[in-house]
Amino acid sequence: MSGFELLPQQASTQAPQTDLLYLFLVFVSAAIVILIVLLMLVFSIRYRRGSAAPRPELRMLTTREFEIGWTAGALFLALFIFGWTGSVRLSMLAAPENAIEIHVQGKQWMWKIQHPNGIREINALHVPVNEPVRLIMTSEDVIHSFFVPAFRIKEDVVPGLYTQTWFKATETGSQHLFCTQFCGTQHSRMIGEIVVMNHDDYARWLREQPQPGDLAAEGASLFKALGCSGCHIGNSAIRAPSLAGIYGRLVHLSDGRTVTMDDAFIRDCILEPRKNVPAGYDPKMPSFKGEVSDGEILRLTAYIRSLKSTGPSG
Amino acid sequence: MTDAAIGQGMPKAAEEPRSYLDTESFVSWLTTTDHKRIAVLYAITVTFFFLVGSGAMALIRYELTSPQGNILSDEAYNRLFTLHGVVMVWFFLIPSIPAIFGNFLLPLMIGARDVAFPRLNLASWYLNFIGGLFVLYALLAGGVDTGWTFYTPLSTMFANGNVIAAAVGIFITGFSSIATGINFIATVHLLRTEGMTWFRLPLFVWAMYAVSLVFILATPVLAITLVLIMAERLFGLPVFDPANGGDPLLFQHLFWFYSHPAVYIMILPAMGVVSEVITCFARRQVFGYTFMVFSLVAIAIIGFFVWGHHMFVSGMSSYAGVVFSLISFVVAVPSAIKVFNWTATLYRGQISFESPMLYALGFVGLFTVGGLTGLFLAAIPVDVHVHDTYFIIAHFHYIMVGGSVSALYAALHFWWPKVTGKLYPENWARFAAILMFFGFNFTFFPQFLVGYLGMPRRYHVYPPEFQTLQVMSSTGASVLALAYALPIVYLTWTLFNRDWKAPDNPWGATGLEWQTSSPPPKENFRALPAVHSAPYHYHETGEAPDPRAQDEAEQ
Amino acid sequence: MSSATLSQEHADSDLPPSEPWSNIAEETEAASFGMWLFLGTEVLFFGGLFLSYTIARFLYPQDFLEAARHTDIYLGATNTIVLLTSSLTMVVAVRGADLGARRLVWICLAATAALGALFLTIKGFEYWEDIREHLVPGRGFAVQGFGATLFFSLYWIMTSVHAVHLTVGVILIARLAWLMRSEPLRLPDLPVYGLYWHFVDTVWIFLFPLLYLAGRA
Amino acid sequence: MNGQRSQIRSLWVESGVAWVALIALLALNMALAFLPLNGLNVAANLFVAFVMAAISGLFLMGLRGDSALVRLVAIGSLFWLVVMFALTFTDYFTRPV
Repeated sequence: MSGFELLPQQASTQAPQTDLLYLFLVFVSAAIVILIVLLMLVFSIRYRRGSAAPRPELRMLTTREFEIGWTAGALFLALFIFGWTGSVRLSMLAAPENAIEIHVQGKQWMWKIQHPNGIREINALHVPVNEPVRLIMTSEDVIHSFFVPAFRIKEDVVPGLYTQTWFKATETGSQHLFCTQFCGTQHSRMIGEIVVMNHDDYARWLREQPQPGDLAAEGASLFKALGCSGCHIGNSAIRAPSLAGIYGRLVHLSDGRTVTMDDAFIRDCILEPRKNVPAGYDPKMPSFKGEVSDGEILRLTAYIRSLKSTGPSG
Repeated sequence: MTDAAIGQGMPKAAEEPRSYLDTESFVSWLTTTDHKRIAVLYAITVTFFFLVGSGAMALIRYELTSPQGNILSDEAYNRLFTLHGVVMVWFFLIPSIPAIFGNFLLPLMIGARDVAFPRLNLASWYLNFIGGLFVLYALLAGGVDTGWTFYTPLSTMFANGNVIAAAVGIFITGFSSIATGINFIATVHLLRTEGMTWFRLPLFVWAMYAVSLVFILATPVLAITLVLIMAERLFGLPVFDPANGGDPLLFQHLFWFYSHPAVYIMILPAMGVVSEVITCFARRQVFGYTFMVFSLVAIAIIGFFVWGHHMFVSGMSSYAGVVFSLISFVVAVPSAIKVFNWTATLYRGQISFESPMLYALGFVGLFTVGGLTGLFLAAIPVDVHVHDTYFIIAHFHYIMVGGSVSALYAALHFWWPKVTGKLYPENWARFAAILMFFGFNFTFFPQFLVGYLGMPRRYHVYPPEFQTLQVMSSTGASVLALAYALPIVYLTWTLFNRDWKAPDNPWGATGLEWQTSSPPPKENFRALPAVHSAPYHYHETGEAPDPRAQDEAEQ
Repeated sequence: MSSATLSQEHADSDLPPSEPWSNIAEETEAASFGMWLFLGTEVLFFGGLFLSYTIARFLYPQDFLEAARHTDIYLGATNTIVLLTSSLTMVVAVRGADLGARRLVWICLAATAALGALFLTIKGFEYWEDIREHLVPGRGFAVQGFGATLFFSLYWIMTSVHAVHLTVGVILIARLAWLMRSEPLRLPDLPVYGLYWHFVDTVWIFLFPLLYLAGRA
Repeated sequence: MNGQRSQIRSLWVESGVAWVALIALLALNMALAFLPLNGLNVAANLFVAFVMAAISGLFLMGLRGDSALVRLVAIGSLFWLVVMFALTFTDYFTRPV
């Protein structure tokens, strides 16, 4: 590749939208810079010291009119660009419903990727072309940032928080993945590649991966091993909320808040049960802080998500 | 009116007034409460830190000529850019114009004998110096590898370097900023000479006033944030640590509450300098004085409301992001007003092109580019792509280096005769100014391109397709280094040469600082001047330059 | 300054202002204004702490308040009374100077410094108790939950930052009390010390309900 | 000297009134903290603290008789504090839980 391309490859649905805004801003900026530089040049030459150009006095009123004029003009332009960019941002926020859900974990200095069927990758992510992919990301240590220039997406990967972004790749091929939040010694080596494949290749790739048993099944065995099933099954002696069919629903808490049962909330409940007590229950659950890893939380979450309203079996 | 004629208007006694530079002893310098001497002390330390920061930058640019990262180790590179950031932000840019030229000129421009609290002023220099020693110690004793932003939990739980010493140094130097801010505000409020009403203040004074507001309202938040970092790292008292339930984004809110306004600490003084220089060499009253004043104050105030645009991709709520985006677009308006007004000031002027003017015109161009690329960063979808890439690096260097450092050099050349009583070789100065403009663009424009192509900042190992632009940038940096070094050489040389004695008012400028001797006497004015007119009374209609000093009564 | 001439109270009006002021009234006004600016700075300095407190409380409402019950409300309340009383002696000292009552001024200043020292002593005793009860986040921390950790982190940081301010005040005011036995009464700095002291007390007025009264209902 | 003595007495009385008010408000605040106010305790406590701070500011620190400039400084710093809280909370209030 030569170094003289001005735009990176447009390989996602977000890319052309971002580039359109970018080019518009380049155009506006260039126009303003040229205007200013041209005016300065013309004034500098015409009104150089000792030149014969006439210099009658400026009227106060003219000054005022000019000031109000360009203040209003600048404000209008700024608000116009804000309106446009703001609406583009809001329209791109939510991932489509049918998106493939990929879990990303940042760790000094590598990217750990988990596919919904349990396949794991390190520093690489294989995705099919023309399908939306939602990334649910967290970090094990410091803040990282997931940046794919060709997709024009970037989102920090923050410890203790789930952040999200999504993309829909439009070109097959391999793209850079960079960590853009400085994360320590080997920050510049925390890179990877996104491999976008057509559907057949992707299916073949999936088949070729060792099948590790899917996340939800692993989560189910953890659910028993950690003793969660002792309380969270419908007929247990200790009264704890049943988790069947609860994922994605609204939960009422004893302090009056209502929250959606999602990945971040499940994580919170496991690590900090006393912060989020469901209405009508006692704060009896112990904290699993320090006992479960982020990876295990991922599997537990996958299990809870997989539960239909019939309730956990055995 | 010529220089000599202006000289007649002054109460000039037969005997030459003693200059503030006439030194009794070395100790008298270290215990001085004279604002002019303190300015010189600051000039020495700031220059020293500029050289330290530039040295780090030279190594960084050298390393980046090769994509394999094979010249410096990972650690060395990380420590160097942290050092470059910390030193350049807190020990060069922030004290540069306010503490050197603000200190020197503010009392002179408003017709006062000194700042309001001279001993506090000296204390501020010592605080800055001691803070600098801590940072240098941190550098020698292992270095710091967190970046100048000290993001948690990296800085508190993971980094190996000497974070505490650096944080202590910045904490201490923060109080020097606060002391300067308090001093300037009190001075402007209480010590204006007779007739110096608020709307007769030169714009440089207004800029110092605005920047002081930022000093006293933003710096304490940085101080407390550093205290929290130290508590977390040293005593294990977590506030931001996610492993203990803390929120690392809270750190970013607090940090940028200071550090975004800190950008305005760096640019507002530059705007003040450029307003003085352009009016003087265009022989023109500044276009739209009141709008210039209000836009300075508006930038200082609205600048506090926009910090969230550093956090669009941080995991902050996207709706908060939209709010911050809106305010960030609004803060562009007063900056635009200033650019238009500087340009319009040239209209119907009597423009000459001495070196300060060349630096100032360069400033307007570079600041315009820097300001406009700021719009890209306020536009969230574009910011998502360019955040933490070289685009950002290029943007803020256009503001801080193209803007502030150009203005610093403009100020240096403009007021050098007043500060030292010496002139300098004008053609060398013009050459340096032009070289700087081209060297700067050569260095930083390629970084816009490589940034949009996706090269992240703080990478020393990078994909080979970015090498061409990085090498261009490093080449430009060596030109730029030459352009920065040149004035330091010839200006220092004039100090030791008797032939370059400067007249009191070499540019025929109207400000009060030019109506006293060069260099000024210890007490600034033999008798305090009274002010009779607005600043920049250069010429109203005249075909020839016809300046009237501020302390000259109307005929 | 020659203290021989200035030891008489009537010489006050002759006190030379220091550069760049032309008279002592201006200098006094300026000193107060400068201190007010500094206090504005301090508002934002403590503001960062109050913001951190508010966010932590917002994130973990239950744990946070439960942890707050572990602080010693009796010692906290006693200390509040001690500080409010020191404010009283301070304001009498500052205004007493205008009345020319030298004995009153230096005795009240000494009392202010003594009350400040008493506060610090009580606070030190309270810290000692807190450590004995394992209320320091880290190994062996006695209270469960993220909110509790954050509460006690902030408790230690906020109270010790306040205590540092108070220590500075005690030292400066003790010195001032000593000087005031002979210095001119209309010292331009005197109201400045008063402003600082009242401000530090006012910070405590907010710390007390946030750290000691929270979660008691 | 008699005039001075009565002036000193009225100084103690004036300042003492402020002190008594502060102590009374402290007692009130402690009582409010233990009442079951349904989560409004913190609001009540902070309101009383603000009243106490106002007494301290107006009567002890002398804001009552100070110039407009000084009052502007006091109000300005509080305004910036409000800005810091308000804009930070635009994030926390709208974050997805």
